[in-house]
Amino acid sequence: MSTQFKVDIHKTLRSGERVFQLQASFESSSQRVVVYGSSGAGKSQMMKAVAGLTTPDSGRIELAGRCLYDSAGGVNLPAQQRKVAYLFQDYALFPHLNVRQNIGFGLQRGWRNPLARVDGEAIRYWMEAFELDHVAHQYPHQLSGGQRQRVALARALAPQPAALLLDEPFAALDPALRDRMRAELGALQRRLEIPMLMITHDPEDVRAFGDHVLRMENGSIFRVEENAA
Amino acid sequence: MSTQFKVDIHKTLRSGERVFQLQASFESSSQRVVVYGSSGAGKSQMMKAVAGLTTPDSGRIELAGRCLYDSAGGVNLPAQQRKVAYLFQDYALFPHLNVRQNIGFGLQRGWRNPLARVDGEAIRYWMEAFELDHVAHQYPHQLSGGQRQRVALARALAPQPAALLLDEPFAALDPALRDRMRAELGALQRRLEIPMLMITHDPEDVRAFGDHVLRMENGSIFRVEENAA
Amino acid sequence: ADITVSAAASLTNAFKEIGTAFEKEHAGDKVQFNFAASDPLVQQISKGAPVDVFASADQDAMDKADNLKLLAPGTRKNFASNSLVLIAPQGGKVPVKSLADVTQPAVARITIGNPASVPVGRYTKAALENAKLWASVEPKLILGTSVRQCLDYVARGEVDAGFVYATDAAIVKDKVTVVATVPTETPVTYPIAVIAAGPQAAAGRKFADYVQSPAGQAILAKYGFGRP
Amino acid sequence: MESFDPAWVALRLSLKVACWATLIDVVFGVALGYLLARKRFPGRELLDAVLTLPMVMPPTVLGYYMLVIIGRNGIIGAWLQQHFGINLIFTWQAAVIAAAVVAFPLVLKGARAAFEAIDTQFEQAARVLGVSPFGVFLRVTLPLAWRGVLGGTLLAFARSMGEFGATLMVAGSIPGKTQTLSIAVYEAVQAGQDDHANLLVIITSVVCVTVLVAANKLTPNRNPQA
Amino acid sequence: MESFDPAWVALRLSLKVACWATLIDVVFGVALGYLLARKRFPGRELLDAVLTLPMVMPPTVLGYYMLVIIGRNGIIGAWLQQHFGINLIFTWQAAVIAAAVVAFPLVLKGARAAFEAIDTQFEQAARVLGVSPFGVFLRVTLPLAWRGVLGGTLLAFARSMGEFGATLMVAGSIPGKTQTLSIAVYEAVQAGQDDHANLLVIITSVVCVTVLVAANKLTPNRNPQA
Ligand SMILES: Nc1ncnc2c1ncn2[C@@H]1O[C@H](COP(=O)(O)OP(=O)(O)OP(=O)(O)O)[C@@H](O)[C@H]1O
Ligand SMILES: Nc1ncnc2c1ncn2[C@@H]1O[C@H](COP(=O)(O)OP(=O)(O)OP(=O)(O)O)[C@@H](O)[C@H]1O
Ligand code: MOO
Ligand SMILES: [Mg+2]
Ligand SMILES: [Mg+2]
Repeated sequence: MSTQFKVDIHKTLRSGERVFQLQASFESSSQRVVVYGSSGAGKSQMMKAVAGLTTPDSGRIELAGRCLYDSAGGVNLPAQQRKVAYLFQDYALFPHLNVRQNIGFGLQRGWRNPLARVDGEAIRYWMEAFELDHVAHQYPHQLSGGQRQRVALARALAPQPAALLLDEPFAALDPALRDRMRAELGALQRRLEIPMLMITHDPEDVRAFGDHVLRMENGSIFRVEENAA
Repeated sequence: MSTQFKVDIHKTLRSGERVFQLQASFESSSQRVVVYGSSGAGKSQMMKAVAGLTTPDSGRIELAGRCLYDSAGGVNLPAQQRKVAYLFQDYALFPHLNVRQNIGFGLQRGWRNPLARVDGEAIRYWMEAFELDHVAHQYPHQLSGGQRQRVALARALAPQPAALLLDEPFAALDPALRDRMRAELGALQRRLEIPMLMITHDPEDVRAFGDHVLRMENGSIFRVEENAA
Repeated sequence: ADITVSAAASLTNAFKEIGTAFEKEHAGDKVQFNFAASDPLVQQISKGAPVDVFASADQDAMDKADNLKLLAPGTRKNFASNSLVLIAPQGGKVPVKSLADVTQPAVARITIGNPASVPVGRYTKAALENAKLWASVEPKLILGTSVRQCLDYVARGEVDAGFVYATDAAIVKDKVTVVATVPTETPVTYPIAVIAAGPQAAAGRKFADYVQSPAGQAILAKYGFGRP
Repeated sequence: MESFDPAWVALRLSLKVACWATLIDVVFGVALGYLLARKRFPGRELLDAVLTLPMVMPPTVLGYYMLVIIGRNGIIGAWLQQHFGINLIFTWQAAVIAAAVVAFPLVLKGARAAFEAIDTQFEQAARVLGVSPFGVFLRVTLPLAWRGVLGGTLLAFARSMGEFGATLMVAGSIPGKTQTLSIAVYEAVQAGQDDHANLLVIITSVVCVTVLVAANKLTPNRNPQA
Repeated sequence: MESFDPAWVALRLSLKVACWATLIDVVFGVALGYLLARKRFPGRELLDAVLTLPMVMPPTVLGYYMLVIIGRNGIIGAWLQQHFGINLIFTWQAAVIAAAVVAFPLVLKGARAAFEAIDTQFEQAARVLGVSPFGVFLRVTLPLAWRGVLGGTLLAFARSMGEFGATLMVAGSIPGKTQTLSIAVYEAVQAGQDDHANLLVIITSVVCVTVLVAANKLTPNRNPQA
């Protein structure tokens, strides 16, 4: 298989006197890459850079052959053109929209939000797959932690993205639900055949999705284990 | 040991047509009680009622012999008098205060917030125990997910509470850090000898803290397993 | 003593100079002026404003004060007169040569003070009615809430003609032309009176007298006011 | 009541002027408020302060300067006259301009504060979902800032209804044409017609309270966290 | 420049009046804004609308009614006179009252919108930590609402500096005693002293822009999420 991920970025984060150096560099021909590493290692920051939510100081990002960012070449695709599904570690659900509307948000182009009773195949599909039917019209502040996480995941996956960037996607779920969602996500990825980068602390996730496993420590990618792909 | 927890509450949550019935009832003489159960089962809602953040429709809550709420007797202690450490599932860190100030928040009485350079034994202790020294002056939006969770936990524990109510306290942490923090928390609980109620999806947590294990399903406490205490 | 004088806005420039002259002659006395339109001045005094002397731009306002029993008996005197003039912008496109010209269709907009609330408007309305011009002028009117507003409109060429006091026209000699002096039925006279409840009524009397003295009259004349 | 009919005409005029002025202010106030809240550029706070100046000036003085600008011989006024044959002075459109200028800072400040209070993470989430910048603004930013923008808008509406100093100067006070309700109130008070003034004040109050209450009730809090 | 000295006196008076008026408005505006944002009671929106009415009234008219109330024979005026021998008319304190009344809705609306935008979860977190309700307000609610409150406060300050209609009515226009800068500007325009008026306008603008810029710069965004 061709190169799926090619990331080599550098960014300095400053806060007062503290300096955090993000220096992430890896390449992979696996479509399923898992990142783990201790808290504060820079996993989320790296993923934000891939999604286009922060701009690195320098470097290059390539996803499935598409160049998203290249400081040398002056390329910096805006986030809305990168077509990635990004699952925020803290969900970032739209507080003014209900579950349906949140899931349908990326499906609707233009200047209007989906209506409160919005419907459609994709919305129905994801609500069922992630067991959200009964909370369809609830607002984020009326959801449990795990429900929020599932809505955020459904919202990210619904618009048929070209890549998946998932920041601890199952952290708030109970083990049984985790299993079911893992299966669902795995099937989706195989169906779409798109690259997937997942941050996780769960060994089960590593087992299920870690064709290629990265460990991040202190801003750098430390060890790379290529599993049997 | 005497009764540590005595909870028997009822509350109806409505959102449009959907009705969620919380009907949580359990009693325990263990100081360490763990609650697990599927997403949306009502675990967080029950814990919020114990902390005094929501008021049940009816029932009674007793913690280590103190009556916090009794609809029949007209007792409803306000949250600030319940002296519990409450860890919010989504942290609720004060966005306008840095890590030091967040941890010191409950230590300082009166009408002023701790200064940005606030110091003190308790703050130092918790920053070290939870490995937060290097981010001491950073604001919540400058923290990683796991750092946020640790700050929230430190903030809850610092004021020497009379009970611990922890909603998935280690969900965002890597396994190694989880282990260290579990040890720290376990030691604290033993030192203070206070009741602790923990919501978790992690079997390790159940093993470490589940002297008494509750399973919650669909608003009710379903099964009660009393481990060897 | 500190004497507080409430005076009609059109007296502003003249009274400020009289005040300075008065203070020079009466060491120890200070004059504080409160300028506004005449009617609000009466309202303020009737609601307890600590005023010693009231100078109004027309008899109506002073009558109101009199009816409210605000005046010290016997102190009301006319101290100056003014005349109503028709003015036009200098170099205006529409030539206004005489009072009769205001009926011409080319003269599309005429400004006067609002007769309901501005003394100069009352004089104008009466004068135009007298001259049988009111009916043809009325549809063209732009009503100002102060004589100064009317003056501005004319000076900036926003209107083709306007009616103001001669003293006002004198302020902007370079921008407006005085077309005609308009005869008024009742003469435009300014009354002054001492306020009965004024905290410095005695000193107020001195000031009222000074306004009517030759020195005061000379200053008023300088600003275009006539003798009462 | 004989004074009722002209009051009705003045009220309709006032509402027309206030609605137009508010509309103009919302368009520009929201756009500039967003700019001030989100873009960093030199002179940002200076621009904010300068745009607040209409609040600081006595309206009459503002009206005087507006006369200088949009009057028949004013910079813009002369140009409009020459090229389009438009004369703004003494028209209801001039009243709209006056009210819009005076009330502008209200929308601006309300919008800026509201935009600043939004967590930018929601906008980021919308961008990754492929929504264009303007779509993000309309679908996420504006709804979340809604209460603050509404507060400023209602203030601007109220201020426009109450404006008379600047309006009087540029629009004159022509009954039935440019005499708004607040000018009528002002003149009634000036003329000592207390009964008439009281009647007009009551009309103004009832109408404005109704509009303000309705606006608040019809636009619920769209940021339902409480 | 001979006109500079009195202008200096008027400026100092204006600043004094505006500061006091703003202070009063902040205290009451923040308290009532909080009430309107957080407590549900019948007539809530009505109260909000009624408190916005000072915006809707022409200031002169407002001044007239204030004269009626705090005048010697007015309800409050008579009481003050009788018990304390205080006569407010023509004092700078009257100017403060006038400015405070006119500018009040600005702080109220700004504060209400800001309080409504806050996620109540932060207040809950503070309560569980044992902080008293008033402590929660001072340590969490107010800092998070800060930008909105500040926006309203700056508007109120600006409006107070610019107030002249109501002020003229209750405080008069006595140079050195109650003649504020904006009244002086107004009178200069009325008296046709355009040069003097321009000078005063420039002074007003420079001072206000300085104050507004300084206030914005000195109070950084305390809700640093961007
Ligand atoms: N805006 C910022 N300014 C300065 N430092 C920041 C900022 N945001 C994050 N950091 C720091 O960057 C480091 C990496 O953060 P990141 O969120 O990528 O960690 P992570 O690997 O995702 O950790 P976790 O597993 O806890 O979520 C952290 O130490 C954090 O304190
Ligand atoms: N404000 C509300 N209004 C209506 N329903 C609500 C509200 N808040 C929560 N709920 C519902 O109550 C149920 C219980 O929520 P709770 O947060 O207690 O779940 P939980 O057991 O903590 O789940 P998780 O493990 O996902 O955090 C959920 O189904 C949720 O949709
Ligand atoms: O009292 Mo005046 O000066 O005609 O308005
Ligand atoms: Mg992270
Ligand atoms: Mg929960």
